[in-house]
Amino acid sequence: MSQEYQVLAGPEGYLPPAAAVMGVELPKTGEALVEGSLVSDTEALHKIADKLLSAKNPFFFPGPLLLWAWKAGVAERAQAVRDLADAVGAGVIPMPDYRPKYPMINPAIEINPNHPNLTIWHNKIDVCVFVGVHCHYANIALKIIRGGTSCYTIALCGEAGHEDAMISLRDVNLAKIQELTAIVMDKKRQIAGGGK
Amino acid sequence: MTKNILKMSPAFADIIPAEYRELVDNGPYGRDVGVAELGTFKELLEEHPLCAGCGLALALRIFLASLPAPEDTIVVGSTGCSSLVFPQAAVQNIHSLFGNQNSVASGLKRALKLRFPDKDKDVIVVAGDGATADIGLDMVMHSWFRRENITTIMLDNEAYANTGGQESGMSQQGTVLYMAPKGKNFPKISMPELAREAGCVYVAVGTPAQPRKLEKMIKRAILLARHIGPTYVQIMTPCPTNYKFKNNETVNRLKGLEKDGVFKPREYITAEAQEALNKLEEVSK
Amino acid sequence: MTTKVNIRMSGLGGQGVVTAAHILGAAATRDGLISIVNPFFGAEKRLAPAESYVRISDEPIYERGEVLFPNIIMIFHPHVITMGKCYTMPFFDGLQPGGIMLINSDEILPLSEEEKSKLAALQARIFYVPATKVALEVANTELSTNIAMLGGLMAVSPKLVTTRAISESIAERFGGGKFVASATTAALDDVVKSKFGKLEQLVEKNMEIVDKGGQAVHEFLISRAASA
Amino acid sequence: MYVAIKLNKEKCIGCKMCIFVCPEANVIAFCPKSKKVDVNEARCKGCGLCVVACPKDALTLDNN
Amino acid sequence: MQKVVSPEHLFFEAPREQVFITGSEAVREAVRRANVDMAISYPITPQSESMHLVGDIFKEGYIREYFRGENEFAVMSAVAGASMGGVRVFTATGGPGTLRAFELFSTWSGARLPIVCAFMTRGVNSPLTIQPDTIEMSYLLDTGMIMLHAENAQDLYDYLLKAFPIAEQTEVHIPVGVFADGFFVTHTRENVKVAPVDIKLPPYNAYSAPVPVMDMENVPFRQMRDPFVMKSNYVSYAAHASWQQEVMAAAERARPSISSYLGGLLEVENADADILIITSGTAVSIAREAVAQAKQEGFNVGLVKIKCIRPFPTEEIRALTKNAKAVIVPEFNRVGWLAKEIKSIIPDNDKVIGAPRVFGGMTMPTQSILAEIRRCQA
Repeated sequence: MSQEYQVLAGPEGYLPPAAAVMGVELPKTGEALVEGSLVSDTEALHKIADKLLSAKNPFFFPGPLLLWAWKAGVAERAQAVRDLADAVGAGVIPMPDYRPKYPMINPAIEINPNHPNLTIWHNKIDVCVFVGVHCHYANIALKIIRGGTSCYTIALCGEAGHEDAMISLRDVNLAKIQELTAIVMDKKRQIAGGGK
Repeated sequence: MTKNILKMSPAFADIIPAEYRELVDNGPYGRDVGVAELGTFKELLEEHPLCAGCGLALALRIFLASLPAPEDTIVVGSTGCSSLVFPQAAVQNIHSLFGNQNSVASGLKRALKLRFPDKDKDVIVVAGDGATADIGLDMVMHSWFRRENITTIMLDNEAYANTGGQESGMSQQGTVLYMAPKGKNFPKISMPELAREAGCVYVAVGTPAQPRKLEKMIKRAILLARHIGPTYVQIMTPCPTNYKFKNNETVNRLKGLEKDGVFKPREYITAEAQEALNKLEEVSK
Repeated sequence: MTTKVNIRMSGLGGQGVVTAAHILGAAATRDGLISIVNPFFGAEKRLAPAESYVRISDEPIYERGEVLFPNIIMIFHPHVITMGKCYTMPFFDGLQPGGIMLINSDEILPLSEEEKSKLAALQARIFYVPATKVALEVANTELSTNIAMLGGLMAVSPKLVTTRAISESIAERFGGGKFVASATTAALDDVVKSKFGKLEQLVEKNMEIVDKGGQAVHEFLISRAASA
Repeated sequence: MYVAIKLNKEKCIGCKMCIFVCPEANVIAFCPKSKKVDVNEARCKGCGLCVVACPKDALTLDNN
Repeated sequence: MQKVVSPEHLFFEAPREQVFITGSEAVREAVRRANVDMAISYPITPQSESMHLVGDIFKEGYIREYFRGENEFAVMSAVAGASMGGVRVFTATGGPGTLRAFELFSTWSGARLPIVCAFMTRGVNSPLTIQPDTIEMSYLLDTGMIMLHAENAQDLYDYLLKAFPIAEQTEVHIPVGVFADGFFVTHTRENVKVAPVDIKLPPYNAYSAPVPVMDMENVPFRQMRDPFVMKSNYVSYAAHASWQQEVMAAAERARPSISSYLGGLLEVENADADILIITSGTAVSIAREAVAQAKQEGFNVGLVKIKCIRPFPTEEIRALTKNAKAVIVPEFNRVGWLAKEIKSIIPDNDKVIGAPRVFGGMTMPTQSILAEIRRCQA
């Protein structure tokens, strides 16, 4: 059963299982997960760049850990993520907190882990990036998205990563975000250079 | 001063939704605003699901406006109507279980004392009458016996409102409610007196019909809890839904109950607390 | 070849069966043997029945809990036998063939003929030791009954542990860090310590009790007739 | 039922009594310049407590 | 006075001294080296001695805060509050105390609190008993917490100390219950090897938690732990379901660290035997004696010691039992929860024998396991 479970874009079904329960293991340092399989960090960075650049409507979802400059270094990381989004040409919608929002959210301007699908549907997002979201809430949202939408999910995690995302990087820091941006810029140049 | 948790990362400042921006720009954090200034600053509370005319909601609004340091306040709640409000309040809040709020607060307060020995982190329990006087009474009282540095606030609507209006220990004798089909057959529990006997250094009974007075009680309770000892504030918060009165009558009902002597605002202060209070209120003048 | 000895100590709460087991087990460990020691699983109360168990072997021991099949049974109080103040009935229940019984009593206890014949069939050896009397004579406290019982045990089973290990264990038990069997035992410990002056004096006195206890042991021979 | 209070600004004297009795947050705002209140009708639940409290009948609730 | 060392050093590299102590004392020695911030106690036999001793090391300065709560429900609540406040906490209970506090255990898991709690298992009423019995574990199987079952005082010391780094990993961050059979372990004195007293685990880092710590120093400032997630918010049934799945996933993510710290979720002796005894806790010790005797009698018997009950070593047990002719599951409880667990995961489960079962405080004689072995062969 292990190895076989693929973490693919949905909609997977009414209540999809947690990938971890299906045998998908988190990557070790220097590794990453792509669709449930372990790959090197570098390979995953390229995969993320490709996914983002080929997306019709990619969006970044920065969470509270990035939106608020609550400790040293956060503002810089936030800027790097914004630069990455800009390099991709992606939109940015924040997840300011995790409360079950009453009476409703405005899906045009925010995303909430309890009903992330609303924001994805409303904005017709085909590839999204979670970053700066506490792991528990990211996982909840990632499963709901995989269950009910066809959105391709990417998680840039400062901790151990997320099996429930289609691509998951771990130990993401400022340098890694900048590395990803550089790869994106590189690929864009290649596309522009080789393009018609 | 504005704490870092309230500072927007410049890179994302343009996409922060308005309600958060207003909290940062015009909220009560780190500012000397209170009940008198209501209507002129962004309140900590957003739209909540409580009934129209809810006395408890009104009390919570006043409570949140009365916090001496919302930027360092953690509220511990309990199951009940109030726990439906706190997800929409911009202070950190723990809803653990029904009745265990004062135990959770004891652990939390001691943990925060360990982690932030030089800061006053206000741990405030806000729970209903069922949670405080019935299911959680032993834990409420033991937190007082242990002299925990926490404030306990009871929102007393004299019934289990969230579950549909059952009798509670705080209901008035004779009241017909669910589970008291023939009328409640024992008197309202004397929580303020119990609190005084159990070691609270400051006890107050207040009403949102007198918001400035209530604010003063809440502020005193929170400030005294920091270093002197446990404090207790009981707030009468009528429930139009379960007591079946018109939802525009909540405040008049409060005034009527007071006039009829059914409800008596009062304060108990220990000598030690009074001395501390004199100093505190001297400084603020 | 494994030489495993299972010991059951039966007495009344406050007589020190738990402490005796601890000292014996710790002594065995000092001698390089393996030991597992545990008390009976109940709420210990003064003068209520109490038991403890010691397993000693030169190989790893995994078994734990009540000793159901003892090689040695130590009876700390005559009432265990005469009044049935014991959780294990009859008092010699589970005794293995060739097993030893060591009884604290000033006088020979009136065992029934049936009991005698069962014990004879097991080829059991019965020893008496006036342990409480010895404790009172030497240390002026009945609380040292358990130490006298250990002295008796040393006399009837001299190869079990060394005298030196016993003396070191006594020193550690009463002199070292805080001992824990149960809260009630810890409270009694303080009483014992208050009876003696310095630690050296305590150990010295206790070793004297061990000696005197050993000397006071005498075997009760079950008559052949009883087993017929 | 869909009701929200209506404010007659002419009658408002800026006493803020309505603000002190409203169980909803951020519904009635006070404008220090004009010394009158503003109402966010979208957030009003129509309980009518402010109508009762207003000394000048500046607030009304249609169905009450 | 204590130096912080890596968990690996503390567990595997530091020299160890052998001491002759009870299981309760093993708890003290584990907590002494665990860099615990706060411990909260409440008495219940056979746990009380453990928390007395933790109190002693609080007095000695090894723990920063300690108090006695008013009942187990309150203690487990206070522990939850402390954990949400971002400190490392420890407590212990057992039997009726476990049941009194029960509502909290699933709450701890759901709230992602890395609390370490020792359970000194004991029978539950009625009738009243204070004797060893593992029935409470059956009730706790589905609370979401990680469950480690110690065989003896050595295990209890090791598992408790290892429970902290297992629990506190960001991707895990759920409670760990370390279970030891009351009296059989707590009140039994035996040899235990312990690390030097002058080293301890690294401190807990609250800001690596997968959920915000409640200190108003961490974002977001509007945060409720844990809110009602109800249908008043659109599709939030899915949020609740997803949340529960995430707690299950968290336990799954603990497998690698449990494996590396404990040397596997289970331990096997003579894996290819016709007859396998599979059990946990004190019953393992009794089974060891039975296996040794059975071998002398010429039986081909193996022993599987399950160290980790949650997450359950499902795949390992499936593989191990594939060729066995019989699986004997001795247990210290009436309901046979471990036998049920094993039966539920293997295809030919009619070969699982849920016996012997001993409870009410009775000791499991080696003979009772031998009798089952002989019956299998007959």
